Amino acid sequence: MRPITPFLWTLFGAGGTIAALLFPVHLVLSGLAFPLGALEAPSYDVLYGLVRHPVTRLYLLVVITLPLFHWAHRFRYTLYDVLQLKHLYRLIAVLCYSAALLGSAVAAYTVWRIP
Amino acid sequence: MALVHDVLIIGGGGAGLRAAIAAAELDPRLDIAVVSKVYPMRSHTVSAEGGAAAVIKPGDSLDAHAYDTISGGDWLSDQDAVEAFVREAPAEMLQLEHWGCPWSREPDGHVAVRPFGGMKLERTWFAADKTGFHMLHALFQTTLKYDSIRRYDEWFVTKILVDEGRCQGVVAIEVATGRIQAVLAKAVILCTGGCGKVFPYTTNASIKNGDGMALAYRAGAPLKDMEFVQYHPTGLPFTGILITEATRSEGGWLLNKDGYRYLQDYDLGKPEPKPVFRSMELGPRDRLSQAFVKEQEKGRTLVGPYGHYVHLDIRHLGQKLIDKKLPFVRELCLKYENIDPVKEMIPVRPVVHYMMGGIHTDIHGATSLAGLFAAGEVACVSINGANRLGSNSLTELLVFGARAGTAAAAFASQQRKPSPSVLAQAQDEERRLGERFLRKTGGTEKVAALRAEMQKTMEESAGIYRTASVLEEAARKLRKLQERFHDVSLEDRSYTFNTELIAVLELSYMLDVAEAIVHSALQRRESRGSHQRTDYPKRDDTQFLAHSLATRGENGSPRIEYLSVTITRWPPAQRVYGR
Amino acid sequence: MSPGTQYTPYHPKWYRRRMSVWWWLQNRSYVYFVLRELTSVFVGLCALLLLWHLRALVQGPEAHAHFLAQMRRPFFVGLNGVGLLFILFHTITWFNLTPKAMVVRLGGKRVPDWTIAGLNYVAWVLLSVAVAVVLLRG
Amino acid sequence: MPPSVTLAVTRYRPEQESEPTLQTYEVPFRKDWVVLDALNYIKDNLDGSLSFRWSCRMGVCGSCGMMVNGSPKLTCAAFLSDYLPGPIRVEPLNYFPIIRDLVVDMTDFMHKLKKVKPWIIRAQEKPLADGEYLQTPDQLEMYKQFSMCINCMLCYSACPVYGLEQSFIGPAAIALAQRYNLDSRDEAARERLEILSEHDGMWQCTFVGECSKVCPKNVDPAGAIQQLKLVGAVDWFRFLLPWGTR
Ligand SMILES: Cc1cc2nc3c(=O)[nH]c(=O)nc-3n(C[C@H](O)[C@H](O)[C@H](O)COP(=O)(O)OP(=O)(O)OC[C@H]3O[C@@H](n4cnc5c(N)ncnc54)[C@H](O)[C@@H]3O)c2cc1C
Ligand code: SF4
Ligand code: F3S
Ligand code: FES
Repeated sequence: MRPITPFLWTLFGAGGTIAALLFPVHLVLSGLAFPLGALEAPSYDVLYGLVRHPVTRLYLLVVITLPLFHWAHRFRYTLYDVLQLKHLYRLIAVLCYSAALLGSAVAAYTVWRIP
Repeated sequence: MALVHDVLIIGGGGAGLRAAIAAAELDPRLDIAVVSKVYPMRSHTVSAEGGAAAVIKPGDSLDAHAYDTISGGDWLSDQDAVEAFVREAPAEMLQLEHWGCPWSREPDGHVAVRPFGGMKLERTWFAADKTGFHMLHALFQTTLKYDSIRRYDEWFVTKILVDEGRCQGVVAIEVATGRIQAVLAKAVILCTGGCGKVFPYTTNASIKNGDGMALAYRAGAPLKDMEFVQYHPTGLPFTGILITEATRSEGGWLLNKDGYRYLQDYDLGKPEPKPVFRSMELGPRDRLSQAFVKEQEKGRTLVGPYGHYVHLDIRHLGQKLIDKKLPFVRELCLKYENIDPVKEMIPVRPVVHYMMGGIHTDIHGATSLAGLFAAGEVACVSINGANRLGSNSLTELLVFGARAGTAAAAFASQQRKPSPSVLAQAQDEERRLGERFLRKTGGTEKVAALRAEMQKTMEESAGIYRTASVLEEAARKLRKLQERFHDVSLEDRSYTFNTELIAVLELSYMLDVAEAIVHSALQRRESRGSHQRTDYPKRDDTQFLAHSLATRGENGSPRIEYLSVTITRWPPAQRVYGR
Repeated sequence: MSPGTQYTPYHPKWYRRRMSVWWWLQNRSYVYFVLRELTSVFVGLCALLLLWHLRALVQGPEAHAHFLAQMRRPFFVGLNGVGLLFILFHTITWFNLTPKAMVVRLGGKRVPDWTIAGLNYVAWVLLSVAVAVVLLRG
Repeated sequence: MPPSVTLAVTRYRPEQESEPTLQTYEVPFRKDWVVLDALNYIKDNLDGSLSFRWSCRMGVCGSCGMMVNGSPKLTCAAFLSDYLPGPIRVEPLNYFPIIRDLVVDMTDFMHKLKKVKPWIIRAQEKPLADGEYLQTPDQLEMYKQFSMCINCMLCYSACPVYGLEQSFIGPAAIALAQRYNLDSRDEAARERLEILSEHDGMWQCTFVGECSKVCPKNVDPAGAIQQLKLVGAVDWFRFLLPWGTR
């Protein structure tokens, strides 16, 4: 069987790049500026209209799933190194990537179900 | 229990590794071993900077390389050896290229060459200014692919085993554990490098203690031309760190305290702004070092905390060239001298650099003891004569390393297994080491103190200029030191990585080698190449166109004999530079 | 004892130091490394935040209003604030390290690290402006 | 300038002690002395039984690596004056087993080095008579940096991943593999990629990056490893291509 590590590393890399490029602006706007009223938030209808667009759907899917895999990969190694849990490496790997898979499934389902 | 191999190589420097590969390639069935007191890549070949000479460019010729070598050696070189050397050099260098050595290149992809001191043409191959480093690592990494080469890293050889007039192996200490072990072999090649550490100021590493020379000498093989000690004109004053000759071949100037290119006063040519072959700063090392002493006598050198020095100026070469071709020089100056050669002049003085002499061998690396071979700086074939030209030594490691490897392998194929009777000698050696050092009671002399006295004696007597009275005094002092050595006592009695034990054994080797140097120098009543006698300032071909051979006498002091020089096509003439 | 070293009568005992569980506090660089690795937690949280936001949008105006209200609670404001610091830390370290892995050659010469890192920053600014414009303008 | 400086040096004599201790020595301070000079002063004048390795004293043989105040350094290139007022802590390299005092066991690395096949491998050797393999200065530049490794082991003793998992093949060995991969004369990059992709290979590295920071020769093993990962990742997707081999 081919080891899957290079594939997981690719997801990690892609997710890291997307997070680096796009998360700051999303977090500033949706997480801080809009809720706190620093900037005027777009209305529900505007946003809803936006997410219905196919390009936006694809965008959202990518921007949510890949960073989850970025997390899974990096966090897994952090647990090995910092907490010295190398002996549990199978368990940790299964837990981390399952969590990322679950999140991705929910995201895919949600995007799929947008009317 | 003994370890047994076919070919045993002592030393993992350039010569040793090249020999190992040559033996392995000659016959893959041979069982080859390399014993080295340091990991092979720590060997001193690693620090060679400038380059390695071999004819490759159109316009150059083997004869020209031979002539430069022979005249550079003041006609003491054996010309048959030199001819073999220059002939085989290009293929050896190419071989190293095929093994991955990162030689510097021309824009079209061919190997680049640079000029070097005493050479008439550009023929020095280089890998920036870390030639030795790249050669050694390329060789070492290449040896890894031969499964027939077994290594004993950090094993220190203390004795050569001789039985029935034939060398049958060695006794060595596994440094990490203190285990003393016989390693038997059908043929042994000594590649243990030089002995610069008999002098206080040297470019040589701490591991260059003449081990192999003393081992062979004690086993009855004579040492040849030991009086010829090369001073390199440009070492850093305190550390002796070498500033490569390449600085001068790229166009650096030597300046005295008045900023004057003083070499023009010593029959080395006229100062030109650009470097000229075999002239001024590109003269041979012996002449440049001698000029320094004269300059010092005239009071025209500078004085610092570590004695007299002059300036090496490369500022006019510009940062770009320095960073491209001499990056290591800049790094060394910045790191160890806290000066930037792009903006400042480098303080330099002559320091002991290389031993032209060594174990007497024939053109195949065979010593006078059957089954014992030698190659590299430890050996004297002799191609270097009375003065080695820069960049000939690295090439010599390859050419004569390969020759010795092949010869030893051929010899081994025809021998029976080493006789187990030598194992008794190995047990004696183990007992000797225990009684004399590890379990010794009493004794008051310290290793460091004896070593310092020996080095001082050597600098005062066997330096750039020598004279009978001082050499005689030095011979007496060294005898005295040999006696005091019996009274040496160690603070470290441990078996595990006992570096004091190693140091004391190295000191005993150095004392033997120092005696050989002083006695050979005393007997040679002429001036030739690096051997300058103020009481005999002329070269004397009628008496001394001959190699000196030092054999260990009954009482331990050397006995000196002479052997004629082989002349083929270049009859002795005057050495002319700068004209 | 490492392979290749035989046991001998002189029984040397190679001493092996154990690595402390707190090794990452031993020097500044290690702390920096661990903080860098922990940014992944906030990357994950931020992805979940987007997912939550999306689901709220899909579920209708009330759910969306509820989401916005949640975000105004001090807990989430604090979390998002800390998160932003970590995400920025991630962005900067990520961009600065990219050139190490990506060696780009043009005409045989290696493109200098700062150029590659610089291009990352330019892309970052452009994409951020684009996202902001789309969101603010509708 | 102080007249003297204190060194706290690790001592470990396995025949007598069960674990290492620190011993302090007072040595004269000289402006141009490096830590190695101070150790030699101790060995020659104060305590002949102190053990450590050194050789070239010019930063190229790679034998004098030790921890100086907790960081891996070549002691022949670490000036006393940079650590004033002291005391200066000198310890054996981290993560390696200690043989004695400041001497560590590095046989492990020697095995790893051999494993990555650091020599030129070609399907077809060119006869010597046909001259050199042509290699332009630009092609030389591709791998030059990775060929500067002096095997000093500072990078290993800076890498916590190696500290935690000694089977990790480690920074210098991977950098040397990459040195041959990038050499235009070599044809075995695939073979080495396979070796490095094994369980203890390059994927263990979490890009701590300390290896490159402490490297005295600017080899940048961290860069080599990440570049190899990229190659490995791209290689993984080759099956998607119609002409992919697997
Ligand atoms: C600073 C410097 C720069 C130089 N630059 C140049 C240059 O540019 N061009 C040039 O041509 N030449 C140059 N030289 C000269 C050249 O480098 C040396 O002559 C050459 O490298 C010697 O190589 P070797 O193989 O004979 O010995 P070394 O490389 O010294 O190796 C000796 C080996 O023997 C082993 N050994 C020694 N004693 C024992 C023992 N008792 N037991 C077991 N093993 C032992 C050591 O471990 C080591 O592996 C330079 C020399 C110096 C010092
Ligand atoms: S990569 Fe650098 S630190 Fe590591 S062994 Fe090589 S030279 Fe030393
Ligand atoms: S420090 Fe270690 S984890 Fe990787 S980048 Fe260097 S090898
Ligand atoms: S002594 Fe050689 S690197 Fe320090």
